[in-house]
Amino acid sequence: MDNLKAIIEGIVFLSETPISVKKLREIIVDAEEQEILKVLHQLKQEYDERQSGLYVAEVAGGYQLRTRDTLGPWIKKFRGIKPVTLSQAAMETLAVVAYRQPIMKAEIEKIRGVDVSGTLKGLLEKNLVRVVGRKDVPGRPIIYGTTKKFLEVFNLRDLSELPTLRELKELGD
Amino acid sequence: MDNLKAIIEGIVFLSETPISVKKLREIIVDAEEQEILKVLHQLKQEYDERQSGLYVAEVAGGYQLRTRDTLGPWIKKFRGIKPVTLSQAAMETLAVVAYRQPIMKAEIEKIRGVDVSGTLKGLLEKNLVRVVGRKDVPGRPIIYGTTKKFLEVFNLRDLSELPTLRELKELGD
Amino acid sequence: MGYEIKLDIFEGPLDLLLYLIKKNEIDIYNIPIAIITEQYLEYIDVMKSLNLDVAGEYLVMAATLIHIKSKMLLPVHDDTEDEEDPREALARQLLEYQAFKEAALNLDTRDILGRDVFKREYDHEDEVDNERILDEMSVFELVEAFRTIIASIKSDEFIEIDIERMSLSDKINEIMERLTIEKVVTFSELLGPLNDKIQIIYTFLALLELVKLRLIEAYQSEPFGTIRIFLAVKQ
Repeated sequence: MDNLKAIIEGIVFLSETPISVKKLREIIVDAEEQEILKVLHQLKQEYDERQSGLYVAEVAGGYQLRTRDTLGPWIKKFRGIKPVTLSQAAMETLAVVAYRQPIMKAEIEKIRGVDVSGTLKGLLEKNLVRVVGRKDVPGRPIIYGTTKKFLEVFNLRDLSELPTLRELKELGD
Repeated sequence: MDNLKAIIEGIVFLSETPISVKKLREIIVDAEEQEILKVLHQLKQEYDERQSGLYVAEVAGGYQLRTRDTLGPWIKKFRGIKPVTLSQAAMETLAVVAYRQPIMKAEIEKIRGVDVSGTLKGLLEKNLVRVVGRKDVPGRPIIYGTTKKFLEVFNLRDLSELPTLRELKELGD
Repeated sequence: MGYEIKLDIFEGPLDLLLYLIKKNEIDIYNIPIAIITEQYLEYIDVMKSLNLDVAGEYLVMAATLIHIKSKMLLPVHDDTEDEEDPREALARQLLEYQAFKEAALNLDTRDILGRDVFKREYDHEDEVDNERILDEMSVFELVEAFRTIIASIKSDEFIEIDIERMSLSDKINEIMERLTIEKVVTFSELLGPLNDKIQIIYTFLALLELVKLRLIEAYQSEPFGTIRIFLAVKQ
């Protein structure tokens, strides 16, 4: 297929959420997954090389065209809206959930030393955190984890991309 | 400005409607209209030259990034595999079925206060709700419940993993 | 007093303690507990004098600090070598919290979508009623939807939904599914090789509920004979 690159570029451009190679394969049946992946990386490289205002983001198990962070100030002016930011409290709760998931509310509170009802609810509403299930202990408390949207918003391919938490073992020294 | 091209590319990419040179000038105050116009044509040419899947469309007195019409068949296919969506009304009916099952249609309607024929049909088609059985009373009303797919979609092992209202209230209002 | 209005920026007692440790350039593994306790309590007093709502967590920590302080004053016996330094648990807690505080800052420096990098927005005009993509929804939204409905009607006719009730629904679904396929099932078949007492109870309760709902019928030809279960209405 000579226009495989153009097709992939078009779909990645249109897709509202990061699109996976698997999904691209469903649309372009004539191409192998390997081939699609190769083209995606080629596209990514080309966007970078020509210093385009856009880049191919590899997030949440898929690919998506986004504006580069250097354009931030102009985009904000263009959109005319203040971006919603998370409070420090919300950020800390989110970090604990991200690194310790699946985790119970009581465990988050033990780590942060404060009641997290409000921040947890905010994170659930923003769809950054979700109910994963219940723990098999008496009372069957709810356990929480992060969502796909969390990966999308924080520009992460998957959870393993999170930088390692500072080691705590130094305590014994 | 060395990154003028990148900024314009980013804004043209994000703009939901064709953006005019005048509007671009309002955002990028440091550039002259003439300069912006020049960059737009340069961008247009570059997208054409590298046979990108996208092109800079000049429409309705403005500029916008669009997919090329040669991609038509694939775009159609892409749009065809659109993910399943739920409306708020469907969500509410689903919530009532999930928490009150096994339940009759009349009971759902009593709780929701509206006719649920349409939303219920949609949920049955999406395989989130199913017919559990019929009641042996006059009229033999149908009883509804949730499906295995419902558990899958909401990431639940079983129904007892659904959070209770009390648990939700504990998260604060 | 030399305290600026910094109080509301603390994310809790651990955060305040970390601040004091940093300010005093103290080694976290060797906290001079008397000094820190004194400064911590002064902060609490300032908060109170400013009529700030001092959350209970701050007071719990104050009590912990005082407790550690008193333990430190007790003479150390030679034979209790193994005994943990009373400050150790606190130091561990502070280090853990500090690690997550850093992780939070780290998350904040990433290219955040909608703040640093942007994607195209789509007008969903063609999609009536705010449709949401199914695989992006969480169970939280489902509960919220249910809560909204409940809130709009007289709530006293509703019993609290609990885990037991939902377990019963699971069982009901399971039995009905089986009957749809097998048409007739005996009571002992339904119980199967269950040795979980709770499961047996749920199965029994589910059957009672189904009979009450007139969804199934149960027959027994003789006392202590086999109980056969049918759908009340053939599908």
